[in-house]
Amino acid sequence: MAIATPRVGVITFLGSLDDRDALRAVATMGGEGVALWHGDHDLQGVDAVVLPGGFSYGDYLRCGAIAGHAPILDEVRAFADRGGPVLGICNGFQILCEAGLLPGALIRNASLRFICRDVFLRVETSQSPVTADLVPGEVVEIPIKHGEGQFVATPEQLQHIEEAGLVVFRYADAAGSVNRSTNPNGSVENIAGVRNDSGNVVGLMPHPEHAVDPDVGPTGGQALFASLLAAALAGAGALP
Amino acid sequence: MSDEAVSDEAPGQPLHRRLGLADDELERIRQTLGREPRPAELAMYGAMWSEHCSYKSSKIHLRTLPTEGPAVLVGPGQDAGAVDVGDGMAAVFKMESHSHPSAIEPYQGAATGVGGIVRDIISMGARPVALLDPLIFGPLTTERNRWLLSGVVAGIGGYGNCIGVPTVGGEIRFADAHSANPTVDVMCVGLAEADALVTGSTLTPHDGSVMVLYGASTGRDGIGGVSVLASAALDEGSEASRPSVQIGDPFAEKLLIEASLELIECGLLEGLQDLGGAGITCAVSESAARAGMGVRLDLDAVPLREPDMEAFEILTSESQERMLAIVPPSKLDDVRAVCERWGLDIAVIADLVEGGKLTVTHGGVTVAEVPAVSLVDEGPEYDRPREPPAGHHARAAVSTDDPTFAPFEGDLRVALLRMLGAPNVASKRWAWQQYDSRVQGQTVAGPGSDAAIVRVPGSLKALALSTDGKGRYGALDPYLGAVHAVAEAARNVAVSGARPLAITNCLNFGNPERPVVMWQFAESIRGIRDACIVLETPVTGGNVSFYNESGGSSIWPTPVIGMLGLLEDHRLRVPAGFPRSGLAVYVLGETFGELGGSEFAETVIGVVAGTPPAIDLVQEHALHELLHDAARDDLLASAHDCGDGGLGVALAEAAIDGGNGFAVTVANDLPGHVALFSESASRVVVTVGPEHEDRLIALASAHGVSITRLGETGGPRVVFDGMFETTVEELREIFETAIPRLMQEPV
Amino acid sequence: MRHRFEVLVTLKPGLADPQGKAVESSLPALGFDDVSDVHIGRHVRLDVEATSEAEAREQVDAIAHRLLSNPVIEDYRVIGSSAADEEA
Amino acid sequence: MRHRFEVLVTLKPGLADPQGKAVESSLPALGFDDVSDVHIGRHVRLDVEATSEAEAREQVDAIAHRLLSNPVIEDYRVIGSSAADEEA
Ligand SMILES: Nc1ncnc2c1ncn2[C@@H]1O[C@H](COP(=O)(O)OP(=O)(O)O)[C@@H](O)[C@H]1O
Ligand SMILES: [Mg+2]
Repeated sequence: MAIATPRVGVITFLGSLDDRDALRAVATMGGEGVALWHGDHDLQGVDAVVLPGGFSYGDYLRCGAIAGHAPILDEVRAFADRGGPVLGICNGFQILCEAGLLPGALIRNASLRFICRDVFLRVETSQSPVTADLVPGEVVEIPIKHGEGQFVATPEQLQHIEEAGLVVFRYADAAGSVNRSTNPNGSVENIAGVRNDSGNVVGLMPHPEHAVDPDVGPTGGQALFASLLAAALAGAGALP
Repeated sequence: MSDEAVSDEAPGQPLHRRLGLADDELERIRQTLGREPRPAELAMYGAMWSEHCSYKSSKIHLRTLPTEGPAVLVGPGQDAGAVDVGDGMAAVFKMESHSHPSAIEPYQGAATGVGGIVRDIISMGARPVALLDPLIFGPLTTERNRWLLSGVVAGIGGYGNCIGVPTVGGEIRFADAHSANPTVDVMCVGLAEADALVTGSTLTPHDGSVMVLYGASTGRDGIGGVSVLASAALDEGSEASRPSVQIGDPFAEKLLIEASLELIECGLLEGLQDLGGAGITCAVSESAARAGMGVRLDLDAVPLREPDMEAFEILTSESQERMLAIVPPSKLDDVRAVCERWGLDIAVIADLVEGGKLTVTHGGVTVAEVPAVSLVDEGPEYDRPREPPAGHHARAAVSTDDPTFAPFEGDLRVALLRMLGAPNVASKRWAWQQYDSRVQGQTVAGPGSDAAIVRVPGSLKALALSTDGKGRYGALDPYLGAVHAVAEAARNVAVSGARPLAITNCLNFGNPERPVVMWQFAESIRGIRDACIVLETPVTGGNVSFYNESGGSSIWPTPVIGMLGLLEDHRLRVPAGFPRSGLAVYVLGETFGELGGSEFAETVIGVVAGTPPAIDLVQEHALHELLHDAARDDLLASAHDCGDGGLGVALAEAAIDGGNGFAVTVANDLPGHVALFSESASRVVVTVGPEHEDRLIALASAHGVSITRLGETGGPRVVFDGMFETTVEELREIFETAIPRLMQEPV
Repeated sequence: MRHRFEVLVTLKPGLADPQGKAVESSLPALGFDDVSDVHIGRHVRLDVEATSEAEAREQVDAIAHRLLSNPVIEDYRVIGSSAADEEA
Repeated sequence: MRHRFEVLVTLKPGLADPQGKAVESSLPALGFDDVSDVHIGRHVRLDVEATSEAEAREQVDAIAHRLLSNPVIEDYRVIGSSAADEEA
């Protein structure tokens, strides 16, 4: 029997920048990338959705704010409600927070500067479509490149995030230790990525799509995309 | 239009002078038109015949540059040059300065500089794939210079990061002479299918086709920017020119990139032009002149950001993020659909007509009627007087003030550490970490390497890119400064294993009306020419930035060279750092006693004096061939050129970069400090595995390049046998923290 | 009729405010020693065409709530054109 | 005594305002068709310890001019604590 190829949609918003990179990463890892358009009410039957990095609408008002109202977000919300795997990377993470699909918010880095460099992330849970193939405590190396990546949340949200185990990644060092010196942007509790309560929606500031091709960077994103493709194959988001 | 509306500077001057036109230039306009020019016409000529747009002082010199070579597809004269990189692909590249606006508002000045050069690349039909930003500031000891550096770097990042074009390289240098006038150049590189390049000759507009303006609306941005900002020194006028600061809109630029490339890909265009200096006037007249046609331009059709704009304002506004396309009427609806999808407004502002006349109407009244070519190609040209500075010839003979001959009693280890922590040499991570160097996913080597390596998508090939200027050398000898700039840029590309193909440039100078500046300019051109001929890297384009002076003192004459090279297989790229222990360390090339204009002289002795190193271009070329062949045969474990600070600094940088120490013996007849820090040209530090040493030596001798074994890599220690020792960690700490410390930031 | 409003968007108390902190800590070096509690937010000015001021204000309120502020981390308040004239 | 001020920093009229434009053009899709002239600036709140309100305001003015605004492209105005209470 032929093994099905999971179809992963990548949404292009006006101002998305890493959309092609995400499509390429999906293909590199053996999936089929499907380009989706912000103004459409159509996910083209994909098995997973990626909201890519970039500066949607210039991030002029607030990162992700305007894109959070895009027509396609209605479909993403319905897809997520059905349990379909959704991954927001960088600006995509910010959009998911703005749209209320993930808890918390992202504000300017504590340094007030854009930062582009490789970081180490400690995996905090395997209960997510991008970490299902990983073991908590494992460390992956992935680049960050953002000016507004400081994760914040209200005290109540934060308590819930920690108690319900919604943290997916924390900024760490190569050995997996998490402390102030490994925090690149001031994120509360070194949080680099979170999931929703049901676990199928994940957002992270680092860029796994820039960490699958060893010729141009680290390879810590491979396991994440492999997990996402596996989750896509499981078909949770399919219409009944 | 009242005279007052044009400019309130220099009241009492006739209008043409306030628009930057000389009396004989006005006479020339009268002759062309056979009548008195109207005010709007004067504004158009003033903008188009400005130094910035017409190159009137530089043209006769620029013409002497070599522009042809087997790889050149498009030479100077277009929005950007293009070279063949094989497999039907063309690399398009160009550099431009935005120094004057950056001195007034560093963030927006630098940001809009990025925007402008990116649109040049788009207008060639190429997708922008890389940015590089060579910068020169005054010393970081003053608050203003720190503010300028912070603002410029933030502006370049703020714009480049937001449009999804990686910033992969550049340089930052510091010199007193650039305090009042920082130098802010930006280079953009794009890729296109060679047969889809948009040039005057690939697309032909037809009678009846229309001109479509798309992107941002037109406001009073940079009105007179052309004549005021770029053609007059900053002292006068900088207060007055403030309201015309332009605010960049990178989001709009990103949409312009996508929409423009889609318009070209769908075959909807007969021409494409960016709007830069001289705004609509320049774009419309150049398109018309190029097509050999006339244009009827209706200013009432131009979408305005502010009400009540005068004709001359609309004509010369430099509002950012606008493009002009020539479209046959039958394709107009398709063009509109593409632009709308990308959220861009479009307006049909002109028709192409037979003949060569550019007719402009506003409010139903004809405000201008001039031959389009007269604006574009018939501007004045000057052979301005040139004169070497007093004492130049005396210095060219063996100079007694040459630091090479000054005795040095100091500690060599301390000298090395001071140079690694000197702002010119120290790591610029503080700056480039603020740039997205990864987006598009093709960056094999980004900032921090000798040349940036950017893959050509879908192939094993990669572009090798470097920008270099040699301010100190140029200040002492502009000819040698220019030769070294070309040679170093090519060497940076060659050490990566790539073959240098062609250059672009940005020529940063003072006031061309000063004979000394004009002499510096001519000498620099001569240097670029000589170097480009021997190194086989033709000039495909460039930009001239004059009037970088304040209070009568000019910046150092600084041609900045943007080199583009090709690496046939990116997997063969050679890194700069020592990758592991147990490698043999060699230096290629010979070391002479040459401390004139060196980093050692400036940082350790405290002088910028002497004669810059001599350079044998044939030897330099042989070195590049050797590096290419050695990389092709996979012999090299690392290669790093000797630049500022000579052999000592090159070894230290390679150790820091690779995280491996070394033990070497630097033995020759020279005094220790000269042996370590002489900046003799055409030298590279390489490492090879023991199994390849014989082959490398044979290859070097086949190429006629001298090769000397210095020692071996390994361990945390850095040992200069018989001189001193230190550790990689000590070097790294100083190299990496120097700039943050100077910026007074926590390290 | 056209009504002009200003919307002031401020960070909820207790949240990290890196910009405010940066400004605050740079003040002493400039000779301002007596300044505290600096917070940076957004100012939005907009015109609304509506038949009554009340109706216009309702729209502004909706816009401020849905788009101009992020209720997770920000509060906002609307100043009508009249209040906007109370300038120093 | 402690005085609270608010400073509103706005782009000089006539300059391009990409932020305002981006917000303005996103509003129709959200069902707000009657909004125009959207401009985005900064809002700064700060407390000053001074013996008199006049003295405090003088300081705020200096801070706004030197640090909070970029006089090349921005204007600012200061709202005293009293005006700040006039909230909707
Ligand atoms: N402004 C900048 N932007 C991007 N990269 C920079 C900048 N300044 C320096 N770099 C990077 O730092 C490295 C060292 O620069 P430099 O010392 O000028 O190199 P070299 O001496 O080899 O020409 C290079 O990789 C360069 O691209
Ligand atoms: Mg180099």
